[in-house]
Amino acid sequence: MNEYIHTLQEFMTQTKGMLYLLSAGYLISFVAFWRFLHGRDKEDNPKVQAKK
Amino acid sequence: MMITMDIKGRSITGFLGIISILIVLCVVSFSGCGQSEATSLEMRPDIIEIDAVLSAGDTTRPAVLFPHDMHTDGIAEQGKDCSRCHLKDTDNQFSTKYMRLSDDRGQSVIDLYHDNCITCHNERKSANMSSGPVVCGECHRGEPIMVSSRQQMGFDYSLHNRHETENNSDCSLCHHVYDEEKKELVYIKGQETSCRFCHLPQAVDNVLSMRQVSHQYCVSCHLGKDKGPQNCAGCHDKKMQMAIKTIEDPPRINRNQPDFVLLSVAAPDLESGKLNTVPFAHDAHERFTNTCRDCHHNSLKACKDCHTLAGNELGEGITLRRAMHDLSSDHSCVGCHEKQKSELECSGCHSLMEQGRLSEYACTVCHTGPSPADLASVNSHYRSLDAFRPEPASVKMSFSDDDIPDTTIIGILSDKYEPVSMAHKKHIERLMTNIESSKLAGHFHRHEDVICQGCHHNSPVGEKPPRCASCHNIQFDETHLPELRLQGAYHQQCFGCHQSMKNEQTSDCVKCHAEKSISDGVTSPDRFDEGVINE
Amino acid sequence: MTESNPTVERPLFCRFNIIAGIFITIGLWLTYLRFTGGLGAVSNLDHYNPWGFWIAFDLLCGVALAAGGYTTAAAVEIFGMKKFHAALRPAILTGFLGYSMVAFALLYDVGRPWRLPYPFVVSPGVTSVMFEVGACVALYLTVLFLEFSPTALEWIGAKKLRRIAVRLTVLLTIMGVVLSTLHQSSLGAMFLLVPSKLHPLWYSPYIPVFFFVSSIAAGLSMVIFEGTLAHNSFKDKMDEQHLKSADHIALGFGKGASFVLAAYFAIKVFGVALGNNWHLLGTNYGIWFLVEVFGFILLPCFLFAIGVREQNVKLIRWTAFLTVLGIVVNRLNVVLICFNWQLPADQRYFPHWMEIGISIFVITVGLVIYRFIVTRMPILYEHPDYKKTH
Amino acid sequence: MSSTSRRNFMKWITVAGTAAILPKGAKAHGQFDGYPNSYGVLHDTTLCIGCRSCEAACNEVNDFPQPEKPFDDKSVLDEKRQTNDKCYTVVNKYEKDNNAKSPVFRKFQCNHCKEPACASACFVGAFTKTPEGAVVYDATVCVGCRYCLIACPFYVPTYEYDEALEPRVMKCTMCHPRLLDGKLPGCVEACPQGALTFGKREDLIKTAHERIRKHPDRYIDHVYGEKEVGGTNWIYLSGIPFEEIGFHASLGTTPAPELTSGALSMVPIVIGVWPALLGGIYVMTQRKEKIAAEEKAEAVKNAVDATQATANEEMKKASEKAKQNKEKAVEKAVKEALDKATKQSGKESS
Repeated sequence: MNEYIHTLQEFMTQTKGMLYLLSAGYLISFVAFWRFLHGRDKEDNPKVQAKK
Repeated sequence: MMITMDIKGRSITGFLGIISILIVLCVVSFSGCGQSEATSLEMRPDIIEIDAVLSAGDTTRPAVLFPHDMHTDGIAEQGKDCSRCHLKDTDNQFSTKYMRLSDDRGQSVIDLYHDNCITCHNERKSANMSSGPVVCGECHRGEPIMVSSRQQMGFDYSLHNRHETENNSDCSLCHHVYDEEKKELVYIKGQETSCRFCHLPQAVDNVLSMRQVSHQYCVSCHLGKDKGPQNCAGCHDKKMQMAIKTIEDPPRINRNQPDFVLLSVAAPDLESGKLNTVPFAHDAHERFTNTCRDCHHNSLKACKDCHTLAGNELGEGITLRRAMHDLSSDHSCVGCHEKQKSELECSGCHSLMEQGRLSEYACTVCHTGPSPADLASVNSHYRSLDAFRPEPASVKMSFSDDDIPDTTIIGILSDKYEPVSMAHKKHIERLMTNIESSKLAGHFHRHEDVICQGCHHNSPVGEKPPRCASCHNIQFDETHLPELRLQGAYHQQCFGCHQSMKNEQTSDCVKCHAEKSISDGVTSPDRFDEGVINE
Repeated sequence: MTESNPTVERPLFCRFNIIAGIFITIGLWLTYLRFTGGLGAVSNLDHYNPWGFWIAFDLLCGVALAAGGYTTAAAVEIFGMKKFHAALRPAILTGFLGYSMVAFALLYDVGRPWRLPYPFVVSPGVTSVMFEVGACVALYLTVLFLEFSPTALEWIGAKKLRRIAVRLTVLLTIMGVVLSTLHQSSLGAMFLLVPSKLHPLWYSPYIPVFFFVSSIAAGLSMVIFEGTLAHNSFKDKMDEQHLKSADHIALGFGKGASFVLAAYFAIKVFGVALGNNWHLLGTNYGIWFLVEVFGFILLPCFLFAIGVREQNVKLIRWTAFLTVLGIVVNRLNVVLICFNWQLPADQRYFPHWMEIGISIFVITVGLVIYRFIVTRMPILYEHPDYKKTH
Repeated sequence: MSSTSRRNFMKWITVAGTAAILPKGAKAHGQFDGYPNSYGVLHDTTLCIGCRSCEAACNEVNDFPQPEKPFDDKSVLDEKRQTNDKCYTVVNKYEKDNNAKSPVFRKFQCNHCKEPACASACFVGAFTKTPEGAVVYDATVCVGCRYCLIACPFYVPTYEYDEALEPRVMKCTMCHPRLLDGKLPGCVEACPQGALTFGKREDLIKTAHERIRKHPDRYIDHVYGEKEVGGTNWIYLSGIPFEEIGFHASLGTTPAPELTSGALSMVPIVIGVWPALLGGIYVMTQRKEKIAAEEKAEAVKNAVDATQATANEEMKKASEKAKQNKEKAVEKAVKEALDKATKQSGKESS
C-alpha cells in the first residue's frame, strides 16, 4: 500500500479520515451498548420500580 | 497552610492593590524592551590584555585591557621613560613584564598591579592631568570599550635590507646560535635564520617567546638609536605598516642560497622516486615572495629534508607530494600558484572555472627535470644547472591572427533586445597581454589555443569551437534539463568575467545590447503567449 | 414569580437597554462596513497577522469562558454533587449563549461565512487541527442546545418533549465533556504548527493540556463570576433554594478552581522545563510570562484557597474575576502578544477600534438574550409544575 | 466520607485523564520522501543582479495589474518589499557595508514545501501538493479562515483583505498550468542571469552541492531548503549567511504535518476512553447514591422499628400496669361492695 502514499500529508489525510469515521461510529454504538447493558437493571427501570 | 493570614477583614481596596501591582509589572516588563545602543568600540593597535594573573585561576573579574601607547605618551609628558614601569634584566635589556622580572603568579602580582596603577592614576588626577580609571569596574570591564586592531609585524626583504644597510650589514647584531657547551649565544656566519624558527609563540624553558624577544631586542634597539617605531602603533597599526618606506625590488639577501635548484626527493628515496625532478628558479621566486618564511615555514633547510615521500614525524606526516601540491596551504607551490589565479588579470577566466582542480597537463609543465635516479650524475656533470632553466613560452595559436573573427554577433536569443556584437579580437588581445605580462601565466598557458578555453570551455580546442547553443539549450526540454540554459550561460560568462576583473557590475541591459526599437507599431510578441521563443 | 421577594419591574428604557441599544446600532453599522468593505476596511489584519482580536478574544476567550457548561454539568450529573444543582441551569445557559456568541463572531472573521459547513460537507481537510475544532464546536453547540431545551420546553409547556429531553441529560453531559475536552485542547493544538512564530515560553508540546486544564479553571470561575452578576441584577428571579445554595456553590467551585489552578501552575512550570527555556525568563517576554504565571495563576489559586479556608465568599467572587482575567490574558498572549514576537515592531498587530466595536456588539447581543431568557424561563427558579421531578 | 474528599478524588481523575493526553511523538518522520520526480527551482543568490525581470514575467503570466512603479525602476529595491495579493514574487536587496559580495539580491516567493504547512493546516484541503512539485490552491472550497497564513513559516500566502465577498488566498503556484503543458515557470524563463534553474529536485540538489564543491569560497556550504521544514522544492544557494538575506535560519527540519500529528493522534483516544470513563463514574455515583439511599431507607426503617419496639413495650407495660390497677380497683370495688353489703346486712339485721 505504501507505494501509493508519497507524502506525510497524504498518509495523515487517510489515517485521520479513517479515525474520524471510526470514532463517530464508536460514539453512536457506545450509546446503544450503554442502553443494552443497563436495559434490565431493576432500579433504573421506572416500570420495574413502579410494579414492585 | 503556609501562612494563615487573617484576611477576613480584607477590604476590596486590598484586593485591588494586588491587581494594580500586576498592572505595574506588565508595564515594567514591556517598557523594559532594552534598546541596547551600539557602543562604538575604539579600535587601538596597542591593547595588551593584562591577564598575567589569569593562570592563577582565582579570577573573579574580567581581564583588563591596557592601552600601552596612551600610557607611554602620558609618561613621556612627565619626562619619564620605560624604566618607569619596566625593570632591566641581567643583560641590561628591559623585561617585557610589568615592574617585575620573574613570572610569579597569585596575589603578589595582583597587589603589584593594583598599588602601582591606582596610585599613579590618583597622582595624575590630583595633579589634574588626564588620568585613567581608579574604580574596579572601570578597568575590569565586562563590556569592553576598546578592541585590539593589532596587526602581525614581521620583516620582509625590503625592511630586512633597510636594517642591513642601516647597520652596514653586521648580521651578528640580530642573528645568533645557541652554543650548547658554552651555554651562550654565539654568532656563526652562514647560519643566520629567521628568529621565529627558534623563538616560538610561547616561551619554551629558557628560549624566550617571539613576543618577548622581538620587543626586548627590536624596541630597545630602536629606543637606543632613537630611530624607527618606538611605540606599539608604529609596528602593529595597519596604517603605520603601510607607511613604512619600502624599497622597490630590494637586493637579494646574500645568505649563500642557491639560484637554481632541481627539486627532488631526499637521498634515501632516490631509487623509489619515479617522477622527474622539478627545475626551480629559486632566485626568480624570491621576487614573488615577501619573506623566506613564505616557503621555508620551519627552517631554511630544503623541503625534502622534512617532507619525505611517505612522510615522517619530522614533517608531521605531511608527504612531499602534499607539501608541494596542497591547495589550501600558502607554503606549497601549487597552493601559491592557485592564489595567483584570483589576481585581477587572471580571475576573468579562472573565477568561473572550478577551483582547485589539478589538470593532468599541468604536471608536465613543472616536472621537466632529469629523473631522480640519475640526479647524482647530473650534479657532478654540469657546472651549473642553468641548462635546465625553462624559458617562458609565448602563447601559441594553431591558426593565424586573421582567422580570429573580429566581432561576433550573438543574436540567437534576440527578442526584446538587439543582438549583441562582441569585440571578440579585442577580448583576446586583452587576455594575451595579461598572460604575456606574467611569467607564471606564460609557463602554464603554453599549449595551443589555451586562451580560447576561457569561454569555449568543456569542448575540443581548435579553430572552430562549437556554438554555445549546442550545449546550453534554449527550449525547456523535460527529458534533459541542463544545468544552465543559453541565456543564463551568456550572462553568467560575460557578467562573471567582467565582475571579477573589476569592471563595473551593471544590471541595466542597455549597456550591452540596445532595446529593440518597435517602430512599426507592432508590439514585440508577448513573451508568454504560445510559441513565444523565436528560433 | 416567587412571593418571597418583590418583583422588580424592568422598564423598556432602563439604563441597561439604552447602552445595549447604542452598542447594537454601532455594531450593525460596523457589520454593514465589514460585509461591504471586506476585512481590510474594519480591521488591522494584514499579511503577517491574519488573526486578530476576534480570533483571540471572541473565539479563544469565548470558548474558554463558556467552559462553565461542561464543568458544572459534569460535576452535578456525572460526579453526583447534587448540592450544586442550583448552578446547573445558569451554567448551561452561559455555555449555550457563550458558544452561540463564538459562532456568531466567527461569521465576521471568516472570509466566506456561508462556506463554514464546507469542511464537513464538501471537502474535509482532516489533517488540520482546525477541522477537529470546527467539528467539536459544532457538535457541542447542538449538545448544549439539547441540554438547554428542558428549560425552554418547560417555559413553553411541552411536557412530553421535556420528559424525553430530561432522560437524555446524562448522555448529553458525557458527550459534552468529551467534545469539550477535544476542542478546548485542540484550540491550543492549533498553535503547535507554528514553533517559529510563538514565543518559546508559550510554545510547548503541552499546549493542548494547558488549554484544557485552564478551561476547567475558567469554567469554574466563570460560574462563580456569572453567579455574582446574576445576584446583583436578577436577585428577584431566584427561588429560595437558589439563594440558599449560592454561597455554597461559590465555596465549592472555589475549592475546585483552586485545585485545578494548582495543577495548571505545575504543568506550566513543567512546560518551561521541557523546553529548557529557563534562560528566557530573564528577557522582557520572560518577565511577562512570570507575571502571567505567578500573577494570574498562582495568585488566584492561593486566594481561592484562602477564601475557602476562611469561608470568605466575597474574596472567592473577586478571585473568580481575577482567574477569568488570567485566562483572557493567556489566550491573548498565545494569539496576539507573544505571536510573531520575533518580527520588528512595525510588522506587529494592534486591534482596530472597529474590531473591538464588533466584539462588544456580539457580547451585547448575547447579554440581551441572556436577560430575555433569565427573566422568562425557569433558570434561576424551578417551574411550579415541575417542582421536584428532576 | 465527607463530600470534599470524594470531590478531590474526582479532580484527580480529571488531572490523571489529562495527563494521558500528553502527545506522543509521531512515528512517521523520514518515511516519506515525496513524489519521486517532482520539479523545483534552484535560486543562486550570488548570480542574481536584481534586474527584476522575474517580477515582470510573473506579473505578466498571472496578468496582475501593472504596479505604479515600472519593473525596470531599481529605486524600489532600496526598501524591503513583501508579496501581496497582486504580486507573487519580489526581489529584495541586502546591503552589507564592508563585504565584497554585497549587495546581494534575493527573490522571495512560495518555497513549495515537500510537506506544506498550509496544506496540513487547511481544514477544507484547499492546498494540495501536486506530483509536479507545485503547491496549488483551490479557491472553490476556501472558507477564508486564514489558518494557512498563520501556518506558513515563511509568511508566503497573502489574503485579499479588501475583497468583501469573494476573498482568496494568493500565492505563487510555480506556474503549475504552464508546467502541465511543458513550459518553464515564467520567472525562470525570464531570468537572464540563470540565477533560477528549473529541474527535478534531486538533480537541483546535486547541482547545488556541485557548485559549492567547485567554488568553495563563493558559497556558504549549505543548500537552504534541502532539509528545512522537511525539505522544499525551491532551494537556495548563498554567498553570505542565510540570516543576512532574510531567511529564518532556525526553522528546524520537522515537516509541518508532524508537528500536530501527535496532538491529533490523541483525539480518538479521548473519544474512545472518555465515555467509558465518565459512564463508569456516573454508574459509580448512581450506585453510591442508591446505596446511600438504601442505607438511609434502612436507617429510617431501623429507627422506626426501634421506636416501634420501645413503644410496644411501653404499651405492654402500661397495659399490664393498667390491668393490675384495674384488678386492684376491681378488688377494691368488690371489697367495698362486700363491706357495704355486710354493713347493709348488718343494718338490716339490727
